[in-house]
Amino acid sequence: MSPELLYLVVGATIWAVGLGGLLLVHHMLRRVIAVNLMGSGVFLVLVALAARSSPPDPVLQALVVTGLVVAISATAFAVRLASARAQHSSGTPEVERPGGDES
Amino acid sequence: MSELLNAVSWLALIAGVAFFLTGALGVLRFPDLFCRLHAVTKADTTGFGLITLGLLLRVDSWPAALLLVLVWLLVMGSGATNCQLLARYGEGGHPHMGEHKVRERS
Amino acid sequence: MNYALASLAIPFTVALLTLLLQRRSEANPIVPAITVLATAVSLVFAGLALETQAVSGAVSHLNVGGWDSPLAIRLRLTPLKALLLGFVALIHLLTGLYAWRAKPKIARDYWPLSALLHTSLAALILSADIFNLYVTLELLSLSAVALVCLSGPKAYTPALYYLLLSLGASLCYLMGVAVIYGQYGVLDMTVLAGIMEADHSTRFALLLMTAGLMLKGALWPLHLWLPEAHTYAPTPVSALLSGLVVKGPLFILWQLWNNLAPEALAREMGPLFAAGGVVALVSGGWSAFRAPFIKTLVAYSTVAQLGYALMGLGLLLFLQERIYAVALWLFVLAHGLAKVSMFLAAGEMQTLLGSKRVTAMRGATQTIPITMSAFAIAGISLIGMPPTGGFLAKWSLLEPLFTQANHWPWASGVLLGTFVSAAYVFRAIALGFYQAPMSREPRHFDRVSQWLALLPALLVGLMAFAGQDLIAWMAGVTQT
Amino acid sequence: MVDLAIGLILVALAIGALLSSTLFGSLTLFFAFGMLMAVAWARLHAPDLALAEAAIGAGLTGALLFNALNKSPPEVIKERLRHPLSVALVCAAILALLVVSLLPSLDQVSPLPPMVGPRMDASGVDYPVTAVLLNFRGWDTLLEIAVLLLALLGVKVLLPTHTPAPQPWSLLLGWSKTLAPVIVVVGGYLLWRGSRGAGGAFQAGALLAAGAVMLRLNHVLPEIRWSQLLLRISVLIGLATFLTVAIATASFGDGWLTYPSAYSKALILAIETTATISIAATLTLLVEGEGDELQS
Repeated sequence: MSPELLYLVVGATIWAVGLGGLLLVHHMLRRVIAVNLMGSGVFLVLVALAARSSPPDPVLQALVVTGLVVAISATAFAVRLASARAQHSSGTPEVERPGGDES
Repeated sequence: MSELLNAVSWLALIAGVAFFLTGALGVLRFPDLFCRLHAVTKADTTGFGLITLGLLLRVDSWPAALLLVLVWLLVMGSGATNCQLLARYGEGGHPHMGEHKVRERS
Repeated sequence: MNYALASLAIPFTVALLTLLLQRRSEANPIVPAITVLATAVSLVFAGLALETQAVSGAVSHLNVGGWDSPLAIRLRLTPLKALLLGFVALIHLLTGLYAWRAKPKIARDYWPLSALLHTSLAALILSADIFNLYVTLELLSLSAVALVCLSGPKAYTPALYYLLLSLGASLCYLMGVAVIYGQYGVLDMTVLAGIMEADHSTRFALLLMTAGLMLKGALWPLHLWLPEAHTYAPTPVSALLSGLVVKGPLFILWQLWNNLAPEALAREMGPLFAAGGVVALVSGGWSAFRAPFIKTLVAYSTVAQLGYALMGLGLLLFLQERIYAVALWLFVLAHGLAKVSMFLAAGEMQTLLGSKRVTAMRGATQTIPITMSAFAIAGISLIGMPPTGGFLAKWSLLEPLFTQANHWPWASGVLLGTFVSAAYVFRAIALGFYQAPMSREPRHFDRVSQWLALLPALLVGLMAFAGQDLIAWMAGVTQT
Repeated sequence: MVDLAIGLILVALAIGALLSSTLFGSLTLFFAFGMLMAVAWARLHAPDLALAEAAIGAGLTGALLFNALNKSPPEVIKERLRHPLSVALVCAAILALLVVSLLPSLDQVSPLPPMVGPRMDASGVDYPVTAVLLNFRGWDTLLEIAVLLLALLGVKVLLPTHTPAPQPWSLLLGWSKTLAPVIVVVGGYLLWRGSRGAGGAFQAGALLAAGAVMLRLNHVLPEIRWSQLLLRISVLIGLATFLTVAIATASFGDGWLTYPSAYSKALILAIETTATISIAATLTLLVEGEGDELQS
């Protein structure tokens, strides 16, 4: 049970948990958390792959640093949009309309 | 000589972990916010101090030791401030602190 | 290649410039002027790039940073990519001109955002590195969501759904990239195309990437976010969204399955795409037919029309004949122009007739003839009636199907789609020929913005006159 | 053994963050998830990422989410999750397929890492990750700073949301004032160390942003408005420098983003410092930007 394999499986699990959460959960902030979890899952898989070679693969680590900054900017925008929506739309409760939005 | 140092550092590390465990236990068991804060801050800070001491005995270069001490100072400072902050704003100040959950019909 | 990079860099620098420029008053036209000018110049450079590429027919590569190939990011310029760069610049020019003249003053933040949208599309088209495509996809969806938010709080809910779903989709795409990198250790598309085999992990990775791209491109099963986002967005933004933003992921999907995926996998995937296309045509058309508001009708028609693109892609993969690639890209061009004109016309109608509902179009031919003709010509092109570009695309899709007898189900699918799109377009156009309700106060409308709404429709009409040699030229362009 | 423990706790925190009964609970669990993630990166010999995750993932995301929790109305209706079993089954199936397709890649070796070694001296920096970030794959980094800017533009478009800022408390004021110089020094050190070891523009920028957010929360930060030219320049300077370098190398040099070997170290340093400034400014405005700080 090499550490890479373990973190690979853990990363895939967190990604799947995030995907399930994105489809299941109602509250907007929890959905943002779900998307963040998916991001962390993918990055964990990438870095587990990077740890295969003895000096860890710098290309993959650079990709994940790039991914992290993309994740923070997207999350920041989503969170600010969610709170702007909560404050400015006429106080609709935090459950989305029956129109549904999932695929 | 290094044998003794090794033993002492192991001792310090184990004590530190024990303190952390008691702190965690305190958070779970104590009834209200102030007791929990008390448990967390006291136990964890001492635990952290012991662990840093244990690591200091093992570290070989001076800059690493200085870094460790800097880390320890910063954690001590931020731990204490956070505790005071939580105590001040935690109790009545915040609707979201978990105690004031709006009645949810599930 | 330098022309293409110039066509990318100009809107980028102008976006930064307009952000830096702080204007005193709301109305002064420096920023719109600079942005529209920059789009025009970038269109010229894209035309030059197309001219050099199409003439030499060669594919030019550029390893960014001068490092050798699998390590560096490779930018690739084929005649088709140059054509798409020109198409993106043209659509931005048309919507920019309209946004500048539009009566409900567009917010000031529209200009830097639309320039950055233009940049992200150009970067997406040029790149040939699967991780770099992830970053450009993020750039694309963030700028699209920011543009949707321009029209105030009513657009926040659809924008938030759009953002969250497209973030989830990009992360599905990224997981596919992770699996492929794990398997082959290379991110460069041209290198990957050579060493990819049809084993199960490659298939799963490609499926993950396809799911992500289909959701971002609002292709049939994953399109639910599109109608609301496009309806609540300001008019020029919905034109950009429908005309361009959904085409970016479609382009990557085409590259993925056409150049990258091994033959066996592509042949497997073909019928799925084609079937999805037919269902998109019918279900999108049906919801467009029932839509009460003009903009929702046009948005659902986007979902429907993307069914054609999906069919073109599916048949290309399934039957491996070049003509379907021509049909696919002719369709993308014709649909882009027609959709932009239709959305601009719909926006004009909303402001001029004062109501969002389709029934308000009653007697539109008498009250606002130019906008109505723009809507009508664009509608005809969407259906695929002869004198428009839409017909060229549909004809190059249908003609090979007619020649082989055993493809009758696909041909009937296309005809069914034509029937449904005719239904929802004529439903709206017919209302225009009723007797206009009498109104006392004189109505004077701003002619210029109506003509600007008509301009893309005329361009689609012009495509028809190029006819056969346009198809032949496109066959050469989509060679690689 | 340690990795197994970290992995299990990570998955438990992830599930807890999604399904916990109160919103506050899920945010705290997610915050803990971020901290533990930083430990996981350290375990996987990725010091750069541990730094970035601690500063960005745990720090700024936590501040963002708790800030949003302030503004959003308490969670009123908590409907039963929609047909949870079927979605859970689908995700479990996808997970199984994913793990199965990931397994064979464990014994594959990627040709890229051995390529990085010999090119290090021509790259102008000594640390491979920074070399890849700013030289071998510089185009990714440029677009990614543009993504950051775009997020800020998106937030600028939104209507301002007024946050009930509590009165700053003397202890907090004192502590943040003593902490600020330490953060600036550590940030500068991280930036400089980027060319030789773990660190770089993003980690330094995120740290500085965290410091600025703390100062702004205590109203210590001077009044900043988007109409001030200095703020706009500090937000745009990173991207503008990178883009001018790209255009200059394309028109005068020998290719898009091909640094002339004599100046590559100086160019990379210039790009990294300006990127740090703009990342710090953008992240601060993203997390804490309010009203007229954003509206032009």
